[in-house]
Amino acid sequence: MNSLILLLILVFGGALLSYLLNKFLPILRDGFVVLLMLLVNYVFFTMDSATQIEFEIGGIHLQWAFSSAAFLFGIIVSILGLLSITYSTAYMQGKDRLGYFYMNFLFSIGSMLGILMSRDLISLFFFWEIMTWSSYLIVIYSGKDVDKRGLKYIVFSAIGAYSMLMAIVIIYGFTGSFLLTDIFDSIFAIKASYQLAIAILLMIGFGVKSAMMPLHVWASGAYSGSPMSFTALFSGALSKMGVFGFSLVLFNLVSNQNWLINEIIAWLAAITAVLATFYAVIQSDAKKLLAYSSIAQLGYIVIGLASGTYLGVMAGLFLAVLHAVFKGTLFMAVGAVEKQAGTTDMTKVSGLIRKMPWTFTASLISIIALAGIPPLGGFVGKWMLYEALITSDHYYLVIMVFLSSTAAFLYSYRILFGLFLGQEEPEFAHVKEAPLPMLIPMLLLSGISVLSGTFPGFILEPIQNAMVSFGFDPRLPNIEWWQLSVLFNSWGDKVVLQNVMISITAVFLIALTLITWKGYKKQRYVTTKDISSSGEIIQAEDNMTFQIDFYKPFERAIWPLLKRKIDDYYTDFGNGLEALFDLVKRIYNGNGQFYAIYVMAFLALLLIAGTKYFGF
Amino acid sequence: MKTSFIKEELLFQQLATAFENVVIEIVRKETVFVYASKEFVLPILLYAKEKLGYNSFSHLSCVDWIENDEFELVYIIWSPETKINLFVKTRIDRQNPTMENTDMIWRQINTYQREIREMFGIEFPGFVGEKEFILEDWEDVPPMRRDFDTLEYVNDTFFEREGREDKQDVRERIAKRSGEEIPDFAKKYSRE
Amino acid sequence: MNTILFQLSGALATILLAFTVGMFYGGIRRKIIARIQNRVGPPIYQNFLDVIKLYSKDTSIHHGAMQHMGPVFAITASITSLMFIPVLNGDGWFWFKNLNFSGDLIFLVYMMVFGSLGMALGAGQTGNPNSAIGVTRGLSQMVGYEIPFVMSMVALMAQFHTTSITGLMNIQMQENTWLMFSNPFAFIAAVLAMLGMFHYSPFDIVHAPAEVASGPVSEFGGKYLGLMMSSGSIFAFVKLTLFVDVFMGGAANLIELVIKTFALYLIPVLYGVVSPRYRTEQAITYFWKWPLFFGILAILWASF
Amino acid sequence: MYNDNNAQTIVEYIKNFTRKNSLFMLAYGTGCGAIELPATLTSRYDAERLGVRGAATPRQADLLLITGYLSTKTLKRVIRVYEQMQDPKYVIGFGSCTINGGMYWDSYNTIKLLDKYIPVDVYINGCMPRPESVIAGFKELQRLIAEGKADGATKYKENLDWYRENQKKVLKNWPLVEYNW
Repeated sequence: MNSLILLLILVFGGALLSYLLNKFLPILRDGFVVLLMLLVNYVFFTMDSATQIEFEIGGIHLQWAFSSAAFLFGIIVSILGLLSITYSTAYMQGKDRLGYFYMNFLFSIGSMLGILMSRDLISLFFFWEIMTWSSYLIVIYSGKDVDKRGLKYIVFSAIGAYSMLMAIVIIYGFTGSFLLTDIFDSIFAIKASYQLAIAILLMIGFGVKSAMMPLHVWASGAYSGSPMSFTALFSGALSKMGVFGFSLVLFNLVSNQNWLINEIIAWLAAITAVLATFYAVIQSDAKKLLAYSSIAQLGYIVIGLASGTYLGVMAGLFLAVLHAVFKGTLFMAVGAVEKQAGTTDMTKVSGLIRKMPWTFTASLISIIALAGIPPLGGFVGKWMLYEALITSDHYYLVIMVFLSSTAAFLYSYRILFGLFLGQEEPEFAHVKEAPLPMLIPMLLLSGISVLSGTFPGFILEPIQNAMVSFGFDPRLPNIEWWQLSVLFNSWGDKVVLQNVMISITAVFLIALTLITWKGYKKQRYVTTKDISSSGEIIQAEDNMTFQIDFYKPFERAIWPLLKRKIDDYYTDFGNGLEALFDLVKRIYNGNGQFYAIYVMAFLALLLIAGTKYFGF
Repeated sequence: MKTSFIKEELLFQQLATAFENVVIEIVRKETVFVYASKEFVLPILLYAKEKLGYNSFSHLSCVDWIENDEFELVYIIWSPETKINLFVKTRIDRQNPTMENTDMIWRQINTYQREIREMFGIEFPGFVGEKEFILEDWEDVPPMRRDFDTLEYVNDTFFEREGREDKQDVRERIAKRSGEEIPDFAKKYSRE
Repeated sequence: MNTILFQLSGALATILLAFTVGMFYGGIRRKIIARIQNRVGPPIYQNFLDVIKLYSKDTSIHHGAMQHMGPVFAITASITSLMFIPVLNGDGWFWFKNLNFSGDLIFLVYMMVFGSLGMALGAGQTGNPNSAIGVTRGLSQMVGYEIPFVMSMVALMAQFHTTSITGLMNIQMQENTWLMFSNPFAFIAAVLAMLGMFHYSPFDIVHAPAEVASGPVSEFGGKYLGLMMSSGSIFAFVKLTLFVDVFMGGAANLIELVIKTFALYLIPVLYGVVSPRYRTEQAITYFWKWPLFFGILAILWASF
Repeated sequence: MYNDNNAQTIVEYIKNFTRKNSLFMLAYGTGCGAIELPATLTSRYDAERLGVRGAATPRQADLLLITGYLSTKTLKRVIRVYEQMQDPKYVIGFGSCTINGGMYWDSYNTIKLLDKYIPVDVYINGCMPRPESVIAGFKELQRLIAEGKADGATKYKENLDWYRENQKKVLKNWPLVEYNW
């Protein structure tokens, strides 16, 4: 059988089967979903890259194949899917409606693979809608705040879907084909203004999923509201579908003359990154914080793609992969805290480091990667992004990105301090380390974060393959992935990653040895209650935790920027619409005589206007 | 020049008409004492605050009249309009020292009551306040009572540096100089 | 000339140089402050005594692994960024080459925050609320001063089309000028940002002893504090050398280096002596007013 | 170097030299003596030239100054602070209150003899000692450190039971944390 069909049958069939298994044989369910995803991974990675399938339904020509760009995103989806579903088996333990959950989970994985493999707009739209609906069903799974979170998500998704549909119709009207290959060939023949319209409509469609300003308002609620095991996939992979769509639009549908649209998108993404970071800084719930941070990170990715240079696109895609890696880990870690300690509110929980050391290690590594600090993977992406923007003369964009990523240190520290460091409160004394099925995915993913900082080759090579399909020349040296250590920008300046790694590791180990060697026998651990506090002996019940209004001074400094939330504008807009509908209702008041007057007035108006302008 | 006591007289009249069983004394300009029994203190304070405008609470202090076997509580309140300090004095039994809680009139009485409870052992039924004010883990007689033997306590509890044993009692000399008598209960402090 | 032993000894020599210079600068700062306050002041080698004493002190407690590693993170960041900074320009003294050609300005800017974040993690684990308050102040203030600093760096990179420090130094050698004259606005913005980088008064709210009991380091004593003081002096050297390299044409020999770095060092010291202390949000808005303005001017200057 | 009876190895000599010249002091402002410290540290008397500087927390400090009378309530905190300091550590008692109770010789809540509760290396006499005498006290402490005689902490460790007994006599219901460093 064609392996594309096999892939889809496996995932979608497996989804239905897992629902049935949960009904009749719940004991096999967990093993089944993990095995299924292993199988999917096996099929995906052994697949021949030339595999292709074409068929016709109702006169519409459809085509499925994995392009090399789609393959790159497919790697994210399949690996993150496997790991997050492994994580789910422990995380979702003891919750009800698991059949529903796993079915929708697998549906969204399948629909993502479907989106990636579809080479025509009809199946793309079809799978896109499946993805939206299955993710919506998981967002409302917990049943709390559905009218706020779920409604926002589905309304924005619907806006995106409609504009996508409109774009598809316009494209079909001009080119007469749904096949991407045909469209890519003939799109530049149409008028530039229509090209722009198509691009903008598609951007709205994809921009909703990648949470770009001003379409981002759904993201914080939807990310923080769904179960963390799904949010790892949601933020890590599902939002990347928007990025994938962006790459299609920017590199295949927009001609090079339309540089303005790149600039606009880059600036929108930059503003998204800055504002979302500021919002992340002032959050006190770890989930919300990570949700805003995801929006900001997606901003970087889009900036990279929109910069349009070789290094920028590479940075964008590299950050896309890495964001899936580290944000997946972080959402999983926060989920582990939620599972073990019962809350992710950072004003309540603190001092879990000694209880959950491995979760802490995974989060620490991911945070270092997120903050872009050498020598981990995030730095490689950030470095390429900066260099790309500087060498392509986007100086003020660099400042925006830098502002956002410097402010990102604040929330990076906040989440580590809020959950793991600080006072060890007695009410969390019972907390234990997360079970193995939750730990293993986290540690594997953080392993990737570490590895990609020194040996980025194993991610950069598939990225380069994808970029060749966008029409870039390959520039990486033709060597094995573990030999790739020097990155160049287009001015010829470089950073040697392996030297960085060696230097940092060597100094760190030497200093650590020296400091530990001096008197380590005498040194003993004291609890966090044994601190210098003007001589007071702190009792177990004394609360010495500093968590509330953590970044108040910073908040005061940036307050002018945060005064008006974009959310409020939408609320105002909604209220305005309501008033408009009120007015309309008053016009259509159901009284026949009024309707007669309206008709008469309209006719009179027509008469006057007609005589004046048309002369009859 | 003869001092006129117009506003003090007015206050005298007002208090005298409102309360019968109180003794009012105009001590000097802008200073009026009211001697009342303990159940009248709260009404007087309330009346003075609500009706006469004595809305500023200055002080609450306690005096140990060990000779009479009584504690005297002194509430000092003040009016910004008349500028009169009104002293409301009451005497309570020393053996069973309880006094009405008044911290609902002025919140700051809370602090004074805590101090008096700790230092004199006077209870204020219905008064909710932190148990400890200044002393921590005090188990002895409340230290501001005059029957608390400080020297004995100090000798029992603290160490003495050698060479400071002479400890001349200067009180005798001071008493002789000013022509006063040291009362009997205080005699035991003398070193001879 | 390129054996591993030679490189290692060169690295050690660089570290020793940075440590010594940084320590003496700290001592001179204390002396200057004392003289301005009409005092005699401690001897200029006082900081050495302090560090040796701190190392010789017992440290018999720790609050956990992160506290143990916090100072290590700090010194790692200092030494690693030292390794990537060209100490002398041109051929200079070959010993101080280290890893100059393996990183560029963007890398250095990121490497320089590594230490403070690691240090912040260490301070966090002690559980002392003063530490956490100090850390939040420090990080917030960092957002303030990093922006004008990066703007001036971006301006230089944009003007000369290179992102490497050695590249900028070579340009200054070839054109026989200093970049502080080629792009004066960038220099002004960077110097104003430097005031914040040194955490001297008026930007010393991070470890204001009277307010937050020395902030992040309030639970660190003995060897930890010693390590952090060493790291701080190396880091001061790193910052000064970076500024000298980028704006003042680098130095051909050690004496020139010392003169130039000391001249730069006097700016934050003298500005600090006569200044009171800013609150955190005041510090942030300070950096987001004039320094930011000069940063924008610098980029405009560079791009036209 | 100092005298032959007290021969030190070169390492000890260096250690003691740095210790004596770098005293991080925690000024525990218990009594009226605290007001003498600003004068001691600032322009007029300038203790920093002797290497004396303030430390913010007991973890960083070498030297604990008890500046004046100690009420029993404060004593608890002083003991805690003293035990939180890391070896080697020194204590200076300020004024007659710490020596023999001073004017508080018969106060029911003020201890009279500091060295019964924590070891004192140097006492400075006076009520209050003027900055000159404070600096003389620092000098005396430096002399003791250089000779290796400022061993109050060691004494405290060796006679911990005796000190604890004295402390418990005053601080009845106070949980004294186990001292073991």
